[in-house]
Formats: sequence, structure tokens, C-alpha cells
Amino acid sequence: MMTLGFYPGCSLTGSSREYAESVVAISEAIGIELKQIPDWNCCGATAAHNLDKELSLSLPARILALAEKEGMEEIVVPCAACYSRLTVAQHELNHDEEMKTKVSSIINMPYKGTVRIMNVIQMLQKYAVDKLTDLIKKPFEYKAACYYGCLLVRPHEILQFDRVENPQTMDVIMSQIGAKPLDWAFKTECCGAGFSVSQTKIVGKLSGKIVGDAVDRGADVIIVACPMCHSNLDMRRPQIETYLQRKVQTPVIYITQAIGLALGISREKLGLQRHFVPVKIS
Amino acid sequence: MVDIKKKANELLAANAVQVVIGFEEGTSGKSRAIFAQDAAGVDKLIFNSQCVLNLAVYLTKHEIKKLGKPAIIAPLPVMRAIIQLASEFQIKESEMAVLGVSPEGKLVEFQTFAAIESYLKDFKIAMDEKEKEILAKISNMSLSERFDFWMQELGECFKCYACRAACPMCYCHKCAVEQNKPQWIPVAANNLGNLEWHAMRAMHLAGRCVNCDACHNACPKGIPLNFLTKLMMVDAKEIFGQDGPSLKDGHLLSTFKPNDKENFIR
Amino acid sequence: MSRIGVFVCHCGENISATVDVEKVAQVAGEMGDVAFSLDYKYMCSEPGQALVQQAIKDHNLTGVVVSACSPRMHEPTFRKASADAGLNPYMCEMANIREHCSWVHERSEETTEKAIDLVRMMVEKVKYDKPLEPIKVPITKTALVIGGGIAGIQTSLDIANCGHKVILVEKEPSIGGHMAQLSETFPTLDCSQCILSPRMVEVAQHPNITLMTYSELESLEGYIGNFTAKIRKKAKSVDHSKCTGCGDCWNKCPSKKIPSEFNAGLENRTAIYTPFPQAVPNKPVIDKANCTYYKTGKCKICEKFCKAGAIEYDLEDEIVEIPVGALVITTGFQVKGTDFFPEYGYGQYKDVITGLQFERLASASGPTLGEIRRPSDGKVPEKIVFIACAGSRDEAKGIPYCSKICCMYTAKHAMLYQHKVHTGKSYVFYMDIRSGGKNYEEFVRRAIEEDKVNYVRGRVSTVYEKNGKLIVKGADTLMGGQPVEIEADMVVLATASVSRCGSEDLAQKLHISYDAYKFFAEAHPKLKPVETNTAGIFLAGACQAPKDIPESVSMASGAAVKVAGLFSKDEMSREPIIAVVNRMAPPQFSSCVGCFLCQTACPYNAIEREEIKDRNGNVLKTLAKVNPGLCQGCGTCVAFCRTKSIDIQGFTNEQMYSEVMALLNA
Amino acid sequence: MGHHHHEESGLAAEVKKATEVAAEKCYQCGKCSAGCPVADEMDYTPSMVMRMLQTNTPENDEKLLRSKTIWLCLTCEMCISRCPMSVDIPKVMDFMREKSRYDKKVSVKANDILAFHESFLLSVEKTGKLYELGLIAAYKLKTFHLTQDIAVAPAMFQKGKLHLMPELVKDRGNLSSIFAKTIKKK
Amino acid sequence: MTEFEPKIVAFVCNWCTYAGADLTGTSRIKYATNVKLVRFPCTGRIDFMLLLKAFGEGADGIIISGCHPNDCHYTSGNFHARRRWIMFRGLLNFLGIDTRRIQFSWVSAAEGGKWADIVNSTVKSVRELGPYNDYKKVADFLETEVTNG
Repeated sequence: MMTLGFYPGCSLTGSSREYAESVVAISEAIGIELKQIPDWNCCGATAAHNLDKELSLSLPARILALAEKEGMEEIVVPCAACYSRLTVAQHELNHDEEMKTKVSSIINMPYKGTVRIMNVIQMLQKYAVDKLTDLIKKPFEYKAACYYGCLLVRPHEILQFDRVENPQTMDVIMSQIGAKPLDWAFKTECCGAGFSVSQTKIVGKLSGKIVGDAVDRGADVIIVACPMCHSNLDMRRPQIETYLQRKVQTPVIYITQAIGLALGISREKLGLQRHFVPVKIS
Repeated sequence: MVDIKKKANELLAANAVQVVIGFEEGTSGKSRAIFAQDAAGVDKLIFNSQCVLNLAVYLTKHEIKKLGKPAIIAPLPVMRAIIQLASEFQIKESEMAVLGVSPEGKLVEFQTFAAIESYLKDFKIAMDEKEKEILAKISNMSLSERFDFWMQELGECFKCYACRAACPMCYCHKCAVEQNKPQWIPVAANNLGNLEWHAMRAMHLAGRCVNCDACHNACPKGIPLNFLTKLMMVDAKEIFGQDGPSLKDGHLLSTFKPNDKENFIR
Repeated sequence: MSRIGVFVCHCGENISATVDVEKVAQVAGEMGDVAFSLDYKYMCSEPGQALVQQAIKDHNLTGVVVSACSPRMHEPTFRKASADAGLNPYMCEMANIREHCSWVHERSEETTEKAIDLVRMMVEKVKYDKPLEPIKVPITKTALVIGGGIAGIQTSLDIANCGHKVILVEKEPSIGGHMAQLSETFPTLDCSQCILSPRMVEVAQHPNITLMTYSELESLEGYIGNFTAKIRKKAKSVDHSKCTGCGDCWNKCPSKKIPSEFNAGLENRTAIYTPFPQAVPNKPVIDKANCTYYKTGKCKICEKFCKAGAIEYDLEDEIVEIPVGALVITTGFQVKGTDFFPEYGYGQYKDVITGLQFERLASASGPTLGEIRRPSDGKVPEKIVFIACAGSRDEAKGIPYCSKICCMYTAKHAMLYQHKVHTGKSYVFYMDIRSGGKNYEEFVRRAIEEDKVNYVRGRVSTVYEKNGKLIVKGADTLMGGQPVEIEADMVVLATASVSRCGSEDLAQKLHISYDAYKFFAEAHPKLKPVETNTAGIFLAGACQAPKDIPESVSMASGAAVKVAGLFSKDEMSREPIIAVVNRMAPPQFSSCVGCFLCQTACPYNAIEREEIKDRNGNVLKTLAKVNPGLCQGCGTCVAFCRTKSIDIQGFTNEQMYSEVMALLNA
Repeated sequence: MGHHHHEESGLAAEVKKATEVAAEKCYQCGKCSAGCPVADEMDYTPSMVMRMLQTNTPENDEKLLRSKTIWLCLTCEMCISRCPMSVDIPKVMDFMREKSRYDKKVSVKANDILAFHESFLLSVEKTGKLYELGLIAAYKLKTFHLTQDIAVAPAMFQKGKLHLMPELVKDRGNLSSIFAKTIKKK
Repeated sequence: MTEFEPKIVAFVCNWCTYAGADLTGTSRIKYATNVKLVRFPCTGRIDFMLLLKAFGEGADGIIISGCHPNDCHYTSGNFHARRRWIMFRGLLNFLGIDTRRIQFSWVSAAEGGKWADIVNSTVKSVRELGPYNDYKKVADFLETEVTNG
């Protein structure tokens, strides 16, 4: 059993706790213990960098500083938004000594900027790929549209994760657990993200295009790795249906839930009952 | 030392080489070069901290070449000199045997010069702390202090050219100071001439100096002229990343990069 | 003890207005070794020159200093005058007391003093001048042209028609290059093949041209007028002296699934093949990499069906060595493939094609016999989108430059499409329309006004496939960046023109330089556009930078004239301002110790190794030796040489040294 | 050296100073607007924004700071990821949003968006984490969209997606000092 | 007493700076008479020893100028020169020789104005530095003035 640092972020403790639950569940299954960063705070999300640069650097810095204090070398950050904010902040501070010292005085803690930040997919790539196949109890045999959204792949210069156009990492893992990943056009289009509450109409439209294309190409399920994408594609389904002017029942689940199912973990443990669009697949 | 002598004798016995260039006991605890051509000679071989001259200097000397194919006792500075000389087409792998001496005094055998070069990778050419101090001390003087300092030191020079004779890189048959069309440097020893001579020599060693200090050790006046070449060495590393002699990288001043950085050209 | 004459020019008032020329002449007269001096109104005038010549004779001068304008102005004039008077021209120097003195200073003591110093400096220089003879280099009057595209064809014909031998080397099995692939050509829309084929045939039949197809340059040695080229003639596996080109072999060849280079991958070819029906020579070669026999040792079907018995599997590459006097490099360019554009589908959408592929579609000899049909299902596209600047002017993709030809051929493509598909709608996404050139702008206007091509000013963000359509997401920047979405049936990318892969290696073989994008570098951007910095090697066509046909052809003719000019004499003479390595008696032979730092420093590879041997051939010493044909006289080697063994005529160490002394010891 | 550096002023200059993004780099190809998911909702498309910066006139600077565009930008980074000149428009947007807010020039059309961001940060400032219920409440008060999402809330409770009580960061002093030293400073 | 007029020599390449200085003339731009040009084929040809000799012979300042990088008539002479000057300048400075008295510059055939600037600014700064007496002493110039000891 190996231990990794864990930053759930706010949504995973609330509106998208099923993501947290499923992340923890499959981590256990592949022999990883996730240790939360003590007294972690919100990363500031879109709001912070929209309104104040230094705040948008300081909030992530505090989180990373705490992780450093705890002696964590790698931390898993399932929420794509948090992952993006943390990584970008770390990058900017590493390239601006002045700001680095300033921020460290703002949060008044020492900050090195050495922690390796991983999203769930990177965690799986690094620690699960070889085991996964053997652990599969029930292949996830569905046509899956893997939706990456913005924050996992852009900006590439900083994240250095997957390629920007037509990324593949999720597709690869999904096919590994038996799914048939679809070749579709909206993998990295934006869902409306931060407008979930303030601009529901826009969200309906942007998310609508995404769901629409996935469905048109015969997706049984849409796979995501970001709570914001999830709530927009799942919770905002009414607005989406208004935009598409049709009913759409295709469920949206987290990649960790899909893996969970393939590993034979119970639906409850994976929090599948928490979705707005009922998840009929199993 | 034992293993080195053993090897030397083998080579001579097998007539793989005809002469072994090494050190022997000199007068008053000093060491001097010996050109051993038989077991008796080999027996005289010594190796200790007193062995300060750079034996590589003999590899290009006509008189020594006449003795036949040499094997040379090669501590690090000699190895470096060998690589530099080879890169300047002055010596050939096939025409000598190199008996390397590790910093621990152990025998290291090399089949090729390339092998020497890669061995040297672990022993980067550099100054020790004391030398760094001196260099810093000089650099930190005011301009005029520095000028006076060197005028003092170089004023001592009486153009005996012992430095040149001791330097493995000074292998030219006719040194520029002997050129008289034009007479670049006055024959007589005077401050200006001395300054010009040592400045020229430093430039001629830019990127070539192997930091063996043979020149300084040879100087009857103990002039710290080796620091002129050390400076060249440091700049070559810091500015152009030249890291010791190399068989293929090309000479510091006869190569260039379009993006070489400077801050003084308007 | 030399006898020097100093001639001070008033240049009307240009000099005398601020410099006391009489005084200059008088002081100069008192300088050591100066036998004669005078001042005169116009030294460069006929009588002025006559004065110099007279003085040379009367005072049998050994050197002349004309103190007047810049040597860059009149040095040739006075050197010729001196030569006519029997003085070696290189014993004549000029002191620049006009541009560097009278014109930049007010009249004053100092100004005159400076003029005198400048004269003194040149007097010192002349003292050390040596009589020099221009360097004579014999010329091999054969030109090597590398690359058989339109540029190579044109330059070969022009040189050959001047009566000189030409060897034209082409690495493909046929000459023709890109032009052979094109459908119609802008701005006249005449058929490319129709105007090119006759030229190709002419090349093949020209008595002065030796055509070497399926061949590549292996190495090049020597210098202007005297190169030796090694050329690898790749094994064709077919004896062209026997082959009749009947075509039985390629009709019968079983491996038919090889993407055809000529059709830009839109059609397949066989393993034994000619690139296209009008190929020159129109005889096949076997593409060993794809031939079943070479891969498995079995098949030999072509041999079975060849009535002429021309198939020879065991033919091997042959290396020929040819002496040539000059080279013209015409290796052309290549276009980026669609796989260069992730946002346009990584080349995975069949119906997103390059401009070159469109040329093949539009070409009567192409896979669709000139009908515009999309690759995926052969349907005629009803809506077609052309994307200009696909990769060009795109820093992020590493191609910041403009590919120059795309604007025009895109307009042509849209036009051709509209002509062939009357009901069709075509869109062109562009950033700027660059239509400089005779009748070019008119051509574009025609596309827009008569053929109703929709030009949208904006770049396309992405292209994706959806139920058989290609969704093109662009914007109209003339509408404030308003998004534009088009459901197209086919998308054509005007992909960037880039240098040929391998051009770097070729440049290194030729010792010519290339720019940041691996296009070959001309010697001067304005005044030496076809020369390279290596004397005797010239450039033509798109290997220097993207170019259209008219430009390539004119550049090719330009290069041909340079070659013909060079070949117009039996030997060429060059300024003797070159480096030399000193010589002295044995045992040293030279103060050169053969460290060859000069060799790495020389920009022209002019420094060679010379071995001094004794009677029995034992090497006594290896020295540097300057190749007078290659040396351009920069003198970089001189400043490097630790032993001062190498020196440069006309700017010798003694001269530079004494000039400095003269200046400062006034 | 040898080049003349004259003092630049105006919004474009401020942008460059703060973000190192040079507006003049943009050559108006429009690829950003073409790919922007919300371009058609904006009053000025991204490429238009860059052009307005280039004009360097007080009028256009003002229009930009008062635009809806800067608040509509989702920072999805699509523009920069495809920009041929690597002009970092999202950075520019961030800067202009911040400036627009501090200069009190936020477009009324963007009230909801700003309200959301502010409620969000308020919740973070108070609790150290996002307290979604608090966020929604605060947002509703700011915007008077009292009935919005009434339908969703109960479902969220029942799905266990909303906590009744906020989770608190222990070291809240540290948090509020962070806010004091940054966003509240100006 | 009249103002000190420094002696300055300029070592320039034939193709760029010499031509540039010609242009200064044809454009009738005025500059100080203190500077005299020595023409070299290329900056690559300029022997570093000449700088020492110039100081030795009583120069108070030196200008070295050639083609801008990538403009060298011989493609790379100026690149070689640049490396040489980088190393040599370091050495001179280390020897206590006043490198403020040496102005390196790139002046193209089109930069007649720049040439005048270079000359005038160099004359000005060297004038401020005064005569290079330290060096002149060494070169036994001011023998008479120098009191023994």
C-alpha cells in the first residue's frame, strides 16, 4: 500500500462528492492510500484569477506550502479546475522569483514549489496501467465519449499533459477497461465552466453542443474528469435539453466511476446514485 | 608506482616502445624528467607531489622523438595536454603509449586518446580554492592597482622564456616573439615588451591551457603568469562553456556560435 | 629603398576647401622614400592620370599614393593608370582624404594634419607593397545542375544553348518536378504539362546536356572552375539501353498499392514504374523498397513479361566522378502535409487535402481525369473551403515567413473549381491577398467578381467531420471577428512551402550556407541573388525561397548567364588579395607547425594540408596550404596564426603594423 | 542599443507591463474569434479586443474596460492554444477584468458574473473553502435571482451534494490575512 | 591650456564600416578629426596585437568596427572577431588595461550617421578619461616627465 498526497478541493466535498468517493474507491483497489493535505483551502478557482492575480497565486501557494510542510512529494488533484489552478500557479511562481518571495510572505509560510501535481489520469498512468487489466472483474463494454474539457489540456506549455487537439489519454485507459472510445469533435470544447450558476443559458448552449455531438455519434455514456464539466453536463441537463430541443438520457460519469464499475466496486461506493441524469449502465 | 614500473618494463622488453618518459629524483628534493630506455632507467622512475613539470612537453621535441616510440607517465595534466596536442595534430595515438596515473597514483591504461578524453570527463579542469582566491584578489583590485600589480610582476621578467620551454602547448618551431617582420615584440626585456609578450602568450593559450602550472613552476622569478592563462581558462568555461580539452569540439577561437553573447559592442 | 610618388587631389574644391592640399603635397614630398609629390585639381581626370603616368616614368617610381577620394571609388582607376605606365597595379594605394577627411571636417590645421597622417600611413603601406599578379584559374566548361524541376530545366537549356556542356542530375526517375504535377497555371490558366513537356523533351535531346535521373550528388570537392563532383547513379534495375518503355512490366507488376508520389498519394503506383505518362526518360525503374522480388526473393514477373529482356535485378548503384566548372542548385521546395495541422484533423480526414493534391484532382492527367471529386467517396463537392496561410505566417508552427505562392494558386483553385462545378460554392479563408505580379491582382479580382468565389478574411480555428460533412469554424474579421461556420464537403489547405528535407546535408556537401528555414542563402540579398558565398556555385528557383514559376524561370536564366559568363573565358583571373603560408629553408620548411586552427577558422575551406616528404616519401612535415581558388582574402586565418606563418597579400602584417606606427608617430 | 525607446502609455502599455503580452504582435487573423466558444455572445470578439488595444485610443480603452466581453471570457484557453502568434489573450482578459473591477467600470451586463465571483470569494474568505449553500445564498442576495435553481437545491440535498454547515479551514486568520494582503488591499 | 585632444585609431573592415564612413563623408556629416581609420579586409583580420601596439605607440583610444552579425562579407569573419574580442577584452581588463578606451561597434555601409556618433562619442569619452598616461609611462613615452622611482 503506497501513500500519495491528496487535494480533493471544494467541489469534491460537496456538489461532486461522488468523484471523491470513486477516486478513493479505485485508489484503494489499486493499492494507493490518499492522504489529505491538512487544513487545505479553496484554490480560488476562476473567481480568484478573474478578480485578483496575487490572490489567484496565493491560495494555491498555501495549499502547496502545506503539502510541502507535510513532506508530500506528489499530490493527486482530481478536480481539473484545481489541477489547472495549482499547476499554473506553481509554474508562474517558479518563473518569477520576485512574486515567489512576495507570495510566500503573503501566505506567511515557506514555499519551495517542488511538489509534483498529478491529475487522476496521470496517477492511473503512473501507478495503475500495468495492474488495471488483471483487476478487471466486468469489462466496461460501452461506447464512451471521453470529454476532456479545457483545463486538463490547456495551456499545454504549462500542463505538458496530453496533446491539445484530439487528446488520447482518457481514451486509452477507457479502452483498457473494455470500452469503445468514440472519435468525436467536442473533446476539448468548453462546457461553460464557471458560468454554471451565473450564465445558465450559455452553459446550456455550450454543454448542449457537447452532449449533442456525443449522442449523435452514438455514445452510451460521456466520461469526464472534472466536477465543473460534470455538473454542467449532468445537473444542467434541463437547460441542455432546452437548447437541443430534445430529451437526452445519456449519462455523464467520472472516469473513476467507470473504472470502479469495471473493477466490480458497488454503485453506492462509487456514488452513482448521486447523479441527476440516472445512470442506467452498470 | 610498482605497477607503472612493471608496465614500463614490459613495454620496453617487448620493444613496444623504445623510451619511457617519466620523473626521476633530482637535486635538492626536486624531480626532473628521465628518458628511460632500459630496466635500469625504469628503476629510477619516481612519482610524487614534487613532479610538477608537464612531461607532455617532450612529446613534440625533436630530440626526444629521435629516441623512438615513447611511453609517457601521464598524470591528469599530461593527459589533458595529450588531448589538446592531438586535437592540434601534433601527436598521434599510434606513435606512443600512455601510462595514465590516477589522482590516487594508480596506473590507468589507455588504448585510445578517446579513452583518455572520456576518462577526463570525471576530472573537470578547474582551479582549487586557493587559486580562486588569488584570481578574485587580482580581479577585485582597482584598474590602476591591477595595472601596477602586473607591471610589478611582469617587470621582473627578463625574457628567459623558461615558461615557454616548459609549456606543452608552446611547441612552435618559431615563436611569434622571434618574428621580426614586423618585430611585434621588442627583443630586449622592458616593461612594455614584457607586457606584450605575456599578453600575447595568454591569448595564444586561450582555450588551450591545460592548467598544469608548468610555466609558473619554471619561472625563475616566480611570476604568477599562470593566472593570465587561468583567467582565459575560466572565461572560456564561463562564457563559452568550454570544459577542458577535446578531440572534436574545435578550438575556442577558431570556432564561433552566431549567438555568442557580449555586452560591449555598440 | 623604394621611390614613391604622392599625388594630392583637390577634387575641384571638395578637398581643397577644407584641406591645405599644397601643404599636404609639400610635407609628403619630405617623407622618407618619397621621390616625388604634387597636387592637382582633378587627379582622376585624363590629364590627372597622365600626370601620374608621366611621374612614374620620369622618376621611375616603385610606388604610388594617390591621396584623393575613397579607394572604393577610384582605386581601380589609378591602379589601371599605373599599370598602363608599367608599374605593377598593386603598388598603387589611395589615401582617402575626401570621404574620411575633407568632407567630414571643417577647414583647420587639424584637418590638414589628419590628411597628412593619412598620406603618411599609405606611404608606409606602399613601402611594403609587393608586385602581385592576378590569380589565373583554369575553367572546366561543364556545368552541373542539381534538380530537374522547371528551374533546373531552364538553366540547363540556357547554359547548353550557350554552347557549354551541362550535366543535369535529378533524384527522381523523371525530370519535371512540381510543375509537372500542376493542373493549370496562374494567371493565364494555360495547362502546365502542355508548356513544360516540350522543354523536358528538349532537355532529353539536347546534344550538350547529359541527363542523369535517379541520381544524387555524393560529394563535391575543389573550387570555382575546378570542381570534382561524385554522383551516385542509383540502380534502376532496368537496362534503359534495352528498354522500349512499352509498359508491359508495370501493367503486370503485382504490387500495386504504393502511394504515387506524382499524384501526391491520391492514387497508387506499382513497384516498377515511371512516375507519370509524360515522364522523361519514359522508362521505368524498380523501387526496390517496395518490390516483392527484392523483399522476398520471389516474383520476377516483370522480367518474365519484358520482351526486351531489359530487367536486371542485380544492377548496383554506380558512382561517377565528373569534373565541372560551376554548379547551379535547383532542388526546389516541398509542401507541408495535412498531418501538420492537428486543429484541422491531423490528416485523418480524407477530404482535407493539400493544395498540391488539389492540383492533381484538377489535372486532366490526374486520378480523376480533371474532375473535382473528393477522395473519401468520389462525390463532387458542392461546398468547398480553401484555407490560405495553412502553416505559413505561423510563428507557433515555426514558419513565420510567407510562402508567397499560396494566395495566387488558391485563387486559381477556387476558380478552377467554379469552372468545373458551376453549381458549387467556394470559400477562401485568407489573411491578406498577396497578388504582386503582372496580371496577378486582376486574376484574383476575376475569381471574386466573375467566378463568385467567397473570400472571407479570417483564419480557421478548427475543422471537424460530422455525418459526412466537414464543419469549418472560421471567423470574419471584417465583421469584427464574427464567427463563421461552414458545412463543407471538401477542405483544401494551402499548406506552407518549406525547404526540401535533406537540404541541410546538401548545403554541407556544397559548403554553401542556408537560412534558419534551411533555404539556401544567396551571397547578397539584393545584388547577388543567384550567387552563393561559394564562388562557382549558383542558385535558382524555390530552393532559395518560395517562388512561383515565372520567378524560378527568370532566376534560372540569371544563374545560366552567370555560368556562361564564367565559361566565356578559358581561365579566370582573380584579385591576388589572398592568404599565403610562408616558406623557408629546411629543416623547418615554414614556420607553420600544422596546428590547423586556420582550417577550422576559414569560411571557405580554402586551407589544405600539404605534406613535405623526403625522397623516400617519408613525411617530414605537414603544413597548411592556401588554395588560391577558394581563398577570398578575409584574413581571418592571419589573425589566428600564432606563429604568424600565414599572411595576406595586400594587407600583410608588416603593412598593417607600419600603418599603425605611421599614424601614431607623426 | 541604438534603438529609441519612447514612453508608451494607454491600456495596451499597461497590459504589456503587467502580462508581457504585446498587443502589436496580433496580426488580426481572427483564429481566436473563430475558436472562441462565447465569441457570438461577446460585444467585442477576442481578435476585435486585440485590435482595439492596438488602436491605443482612450475611447477604445474605455470601451474595453466597460465591455461584457472581458467578463464572458471563460479562460478556456482555446484562443491561445491555436494562436499563430502565441498572443496570450486569456492573460489580457484577466488583467482587464481586474482593472475594470478596481476602476469600478464593470459592465452592468456582467453584474451576475461578477456577483458570482465575489460571492464565491466571500465564501472562501469566510470559511477558507467553498461553502456552496453560502455561495448560492450570497449570490441570490446580490442578484435577486431568488428563485433560480429552487428546483435543484432539494435534489442536491437529497443526493448529499449540499452540506447544511460549511466545512471550515482551521487557520482562518491566515486566510483572511491572505485576502487582506491581496484583493482587499486595493 | 587647450583641451586635451586624444589620439584615436580606428580599425575597420573594408565592406561595412569603411564604406559606412565613406557614406558619412558623402552625407557631409561632421565629426572630430582625432580619429584615423586603418582599413582591413575584415574584422576577422584584425590582430589583437595591433591594439597593444597602438596603445604602445601612444594611442589614447581605439575603435574597432565591422559588419553587423550575419552581414559579414566573408560570412563569419566578424563572428570570429567577436569571440576574439570577448576573450581579449577580459584579458586586458585583468591586466589593468583600460578597456573603456576601446570602443567596439558594428557599423554597416548604410550607417553613415552611426559612424559619426561612434566617433564623436568615443572622442568625448576618451577626452574625459584624459591621456593614457599609465600606459604611456610603461611605453617610456613621457620619460622626461616621469620622475625616477
